[in-house]
Amino acid sequence: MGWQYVNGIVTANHHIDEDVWRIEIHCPEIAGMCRPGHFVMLRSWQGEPFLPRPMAIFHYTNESFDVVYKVKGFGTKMLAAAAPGREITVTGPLGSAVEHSYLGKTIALVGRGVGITPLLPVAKAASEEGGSVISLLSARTEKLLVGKEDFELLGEVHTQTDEQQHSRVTDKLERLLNMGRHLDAVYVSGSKRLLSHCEELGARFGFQVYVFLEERMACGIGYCKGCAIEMRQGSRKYSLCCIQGPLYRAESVVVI
Amino acid sequence: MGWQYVNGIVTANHHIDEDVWRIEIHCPEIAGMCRPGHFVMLRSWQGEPFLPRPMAIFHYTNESFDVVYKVKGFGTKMLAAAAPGREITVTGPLGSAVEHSYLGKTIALVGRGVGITPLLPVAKAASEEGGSVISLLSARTEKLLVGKEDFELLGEVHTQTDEQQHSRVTDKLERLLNMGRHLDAVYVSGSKRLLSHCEELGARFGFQVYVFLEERMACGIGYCKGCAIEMRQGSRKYSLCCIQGPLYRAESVVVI
Amino acid sequence: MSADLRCQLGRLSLKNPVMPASGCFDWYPEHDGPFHPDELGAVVLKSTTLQPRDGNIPIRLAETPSGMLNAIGIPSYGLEGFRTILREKWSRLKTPVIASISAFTPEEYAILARELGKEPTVAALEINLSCPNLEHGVIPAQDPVLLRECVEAVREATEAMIIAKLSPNVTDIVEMASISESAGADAICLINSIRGMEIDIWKKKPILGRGTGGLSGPAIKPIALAMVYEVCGAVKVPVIGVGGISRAEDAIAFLLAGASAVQVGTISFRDPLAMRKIITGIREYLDSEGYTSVTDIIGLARTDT
Amino acid sequence: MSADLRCQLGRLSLKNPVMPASGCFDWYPEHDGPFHPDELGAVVLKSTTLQPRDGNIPIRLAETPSGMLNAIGIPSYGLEGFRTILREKWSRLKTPVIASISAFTPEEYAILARELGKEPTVAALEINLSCPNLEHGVIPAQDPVLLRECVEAVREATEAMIIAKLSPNVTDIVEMASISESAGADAICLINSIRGMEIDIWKKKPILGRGTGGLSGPAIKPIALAMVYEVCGAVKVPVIGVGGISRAEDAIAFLLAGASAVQVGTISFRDPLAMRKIITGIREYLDSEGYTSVTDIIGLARTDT
Ligand SMILES: Cc1cc2nc3c(=O)[nH]c(=O)nc-3n(C[C@H](O)[C@H](O)[C@H](O)COP(=O)(O)OP(=O)(O)OC[C@H]3O[C@@H](n4cnc5c(N)ncnc54)[C@H](O)[C@@H]3O)c2cc1C
Ligand SMILES: Cc1cc2nc3c(=O)[nH]c(=O)nc-3n(C[C@H](O)[C@H](O)[C@H](O)COP(=O)(O)OP(=O)(O)OC[C@H]3O[C@@H](n4cnc5c(N)ncnc54)[C@H](O)[C@@H]3O)c2cc1C
Ligand SMILES: Cc1cc2nc3c(=O)[nH]c(=O)nc-3n(C[C@H](O)[C@H](O)[C@H](O)COP(=O)(O)O)c2cc1C
Ligand SMILES: Cc1cc2nc3c(=O)[nH]c(=O)nc-3n(C[C@H](O)[C@H](O)[C@H](O)COP(=O)(O)O)c2cc1C
Ligand code: FES
Ligand code: FES
Repeated sequence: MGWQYVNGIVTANHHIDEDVWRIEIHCPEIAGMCRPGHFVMLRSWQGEPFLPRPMAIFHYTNESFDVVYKVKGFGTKMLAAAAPGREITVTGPLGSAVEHSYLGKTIALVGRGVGITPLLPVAKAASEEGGSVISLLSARTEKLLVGKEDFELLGEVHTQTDEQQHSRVTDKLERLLNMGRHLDAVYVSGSKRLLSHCEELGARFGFQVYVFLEERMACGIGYCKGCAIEMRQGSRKYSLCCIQGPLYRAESVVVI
Repeated sequence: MGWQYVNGIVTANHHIDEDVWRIEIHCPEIAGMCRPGHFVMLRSWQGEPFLPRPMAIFHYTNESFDVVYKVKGFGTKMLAAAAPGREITVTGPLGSAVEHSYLGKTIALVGRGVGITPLLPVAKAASEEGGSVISLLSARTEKLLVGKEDFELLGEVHTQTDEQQHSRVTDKLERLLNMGRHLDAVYVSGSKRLLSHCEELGARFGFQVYVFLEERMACGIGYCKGCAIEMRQGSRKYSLCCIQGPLYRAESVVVI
Repeated sequence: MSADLRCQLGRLSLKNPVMPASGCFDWYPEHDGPFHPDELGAVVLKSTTLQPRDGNIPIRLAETPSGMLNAIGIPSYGLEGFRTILREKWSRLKTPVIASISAFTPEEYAILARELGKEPTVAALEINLSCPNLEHGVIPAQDPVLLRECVEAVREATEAMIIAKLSPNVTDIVEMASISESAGADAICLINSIRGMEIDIWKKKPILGRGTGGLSGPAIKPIALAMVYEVCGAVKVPVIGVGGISRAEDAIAFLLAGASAVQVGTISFRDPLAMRKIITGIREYLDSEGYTSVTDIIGLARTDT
Repeated sequence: MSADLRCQLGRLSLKNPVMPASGCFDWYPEHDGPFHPDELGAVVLKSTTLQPRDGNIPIRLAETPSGMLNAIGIPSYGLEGFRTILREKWSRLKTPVIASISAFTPEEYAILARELGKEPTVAALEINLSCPNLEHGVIPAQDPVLLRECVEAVREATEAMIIAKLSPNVTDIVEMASISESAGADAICLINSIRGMEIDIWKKKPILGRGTGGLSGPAIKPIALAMVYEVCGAVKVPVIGVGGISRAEDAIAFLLAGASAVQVGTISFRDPLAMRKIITGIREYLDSEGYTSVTDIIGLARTDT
């Protein structure tokens, strides 16, 4: 266990669509330790901006891992400028790995946009372990349904893009549930709106809802106490997203 | 007249020897206005370090100019990393152009290392105008006698490297003067030791000694008042190197 | 139609809220750059003293992370020399000219204010109460009693608009701003540079000839912004925000915090067109956010209004 | 032979002069990184309060040019919870452990000092007199009277070594250091983070949930260095330099200015191995400059010695 702080090498960095990119980083020290739920802190530049950026792991092998990211501000702009061959510092793997048992269980994965990222490792683990997986992916465009093909290899996939009719991808989930489909858990990421809907369905149909959360991070390793997530349950008001998260039971947290 | 602040494009950036590099920058707006004595402020990076770096102009055409620089700290390290094609901000041309009249005059140019840089435009101007030029160049290595071939096209050249016997390149000047050679002025750059010798010779043989000075600069355009050169003559104790300099009469300044 | 950048700084009408910080801009008509001072909301001149001064011994500059230290020490032509330059050079501008005065005693401040307040070219006087680089080391803006004396002396000496420029090196900036206001300042300007030092570890001595200097540039922006925010909540006179502004976003943040105008210093050394870009950027922001006048956004980020 | 990094901080013997700044380091034995705390000269713990505290509402962090703002607000397990962690976790370290205490009254400081001063794991107590992020907004290190009361209360409560950690947000840091010394502090630590603010210009409100926060990181290094330089010339007790140290060169500058040891904060967030690199870099500098002990360079850049 434990995390490392090492130099990786960018091996690919492709534009997917609109403001979304996918970067592949050769970094055996960290890739080899990755588990579902993990994230990394990345910095591919010198000088400004000052802090590294937290990013979920989308895909990993023993040698390398991939991150799908949206260009928002200065840091992700610098990331998009990192050409193959460039050194990039990586701290990871970070966060609490998802250690759920999926044998014989049915789970749904509900993701929107780059929020889809952390769901793929969960889908793979569930499928490998003998669970069944329903993926519900939503994005602005077809291309931004990142990893759609990968999810398709693992089970049933429903998608929804903003280019299509305006409904929620979780409406499909609701229909399946209404038709008597059983679910043990749903993992949601990247949309507050979809989360609310899942929580409603979870309460109605009796399954656990988990959510991947994001909060500003300086360190990612529990040093700074900055990444506070407000809790609805438990003895403490806040939880550190980088240590206890980024995955939480939806009912335990306040999502802003 | 006047200066500009524009983006140039790096068209070449070669290692010369040891820690010295030569960069060529395509920048017609500024190159077209350059005169001997001018310098530029360069910044080829984003973020850190904060300030641009002052650099003498070694060579200029109507389209582009060349700078020869020594990698010292973070700024010049970034400069050495600027690949051809890269944008580079340039403020210039800066400083007081050397407007001396060289017709029928004999001048000597005494330079050491990258200090040789600002002398070449002076040599060219003098030679074009019908003056004669003796160049005395000193450096650590043969390759660091930058522009030796250019100076040779313009007149007599004497060189000295640290690899050779240990004498001063100005000893040759002294011999020429002792042999009755007439000189109207000497321009010194890059060595305090050679400057002292020239001043001594100037006093003895009756010619004017000029010196290219350097001082830390924030702006290069007379805004900050930071580049103070201490004066030995005149009504004011300090002179601004970026506006009144970088060339001074040696007798007028205190060289530290 | 594009948003209106005109604004009011007390009794001064500005065509936009952007002006250079004192000591960070100059104009050499005979060696002019790409940038004409008349583009600016106003021009603030380098501080001047009563007697001529050489300024500090070099080294006067040191680079720091996202900023720099300076120990210029206010080289000055003295009152007479300055008046000549004012009449011969600065009188040629159309935009308001704000003269900055620095002094060692309330009496000196009063003389400078009385004399310069009479100059037709001078639209307002900025009182530099906060230079960190003078030899006696006393900064009026650090001492409640001295601060009041200096501002009052200036107030009595002139009818001109006076702007008190304060130091960040104080325990309570609101106290200092309130003293300035009650002593008669028509506006408050903050912050001046912050005391700092760099050491050359190879020479084993401070880099600056004077030891310490003033820190400026983006590094200090969050400090300046917090002080401007606080002071805007405590005084009624307009506040000019200064410190580390390097992009339109920064200038906008100061306006949202409550500043009526901004001054741009150090960034002009790196990018002489920075002020022009900031003016353009403010206009673009107003347009994209649907505001018709820059005055609409002043103080919008305040929770107390 | 390589230079000796051992040094003395008052009565504490350190194997090297580098320790984390309070609140900028932690250790999770069950999720350990590449870096073991025993490599450090000492370990300074996050400040603890008498009662348990949740800490501030998010957003707690904002990035700034060459630095960051934090408004963590000292989440704390309270005295009892802290004592348990001290005994179960920190007691496992071989390097000296310095506990940091934060409080709202001199009495609270005294209770914490009395109780924690008795803990065998606690090699020294750092008194955080300067947290800029507590709800009442009062910073003892900004008030000469309160500062003296707090330090005296701690001094009376314990025989343990006490280190007074001061705030840079004061007019006269030397005064505050001298008060701390005469009130019984065995060492002075400076600086804490500097009050600052960032504004989200699209949301039109401060980024931090609490409005203002503390600025730290390379941006503030020149400010910290100037204060350390000044204080080292005015007090007899050892001074710990902190503020923006991010490379060995920075740490060396603080030692040359007169600091007996240094603390490294924010840079560890970006580079968790920074402290190790700084320790190595100090040794390389000493070797290349021909010094045999780190104590040889303390104060070398001072002009007063
Ligand atoms: C655990 C975790 C996993 C994440 N995974 C992904 C991912 O797989 N793909 C992806 O595109 N994004 C992901 N994010 C969000 C991503 O970190 C931010 O979009 C990114 O930091 C923005 O940086 P910037 O410089 O472009 O933006 P700026 O707005 O310039 O950043 C300014 C500061 O705010 C922080 N910040 C801004 N937005 C966020 C945010 N949403 N969450 C946390 N910090 C933020 C930055 O880290 C930085 O410190 C994740 C965040 C967390 C906490
Ligand atoms: C008018 C003028 C012309 C110059 N021409 C040349 C040239 O043609 N070739 C060349 O190699 N060098 C030249 N220099 C010196 C060059 O500017 C410095 O070597 C360079 O700024 C060092 O930057 P750095 O980041 O590598 O070093 P650092 O030491 O990291 O720089 C730190 C700071 O100190 C300043 N500084 C450091 N050394 C000098 C210096 N000698 N002069 C002025 N500022 C300095 C830097 O500009 C910067 O602000 C010239 C300087 C001046 C003033
Ligand atoms: C080189 C330099 C010279 C300065 N000279 C003066 C001055 O003469 N009078 C004054 O009031 N402020 C002076 N200042 C302070 C600036 O006006 C401004 O308050 C400070 O630099 C912070 O703004 P900035 O970060 O945008 O530079 C000077 C600053 C610099 C960097
Ligand atoms: C996230 C964070 C939390 C901090 N918490 C504390 C604290 O609990 N107690 C304290 O005395 N100082 C605290 N500090 C201040 C640091 O110890 C240090 O004084 C300051 O950050 C300057 O050093 P730096 O620039 O190296 O970070 C904290 C700083 C940061 C950035
Ligand atoms: S990001 Fe620093 S504690 Fe979580
Ligand atoms: S470098 Fe700014 S005035 Fe000369």
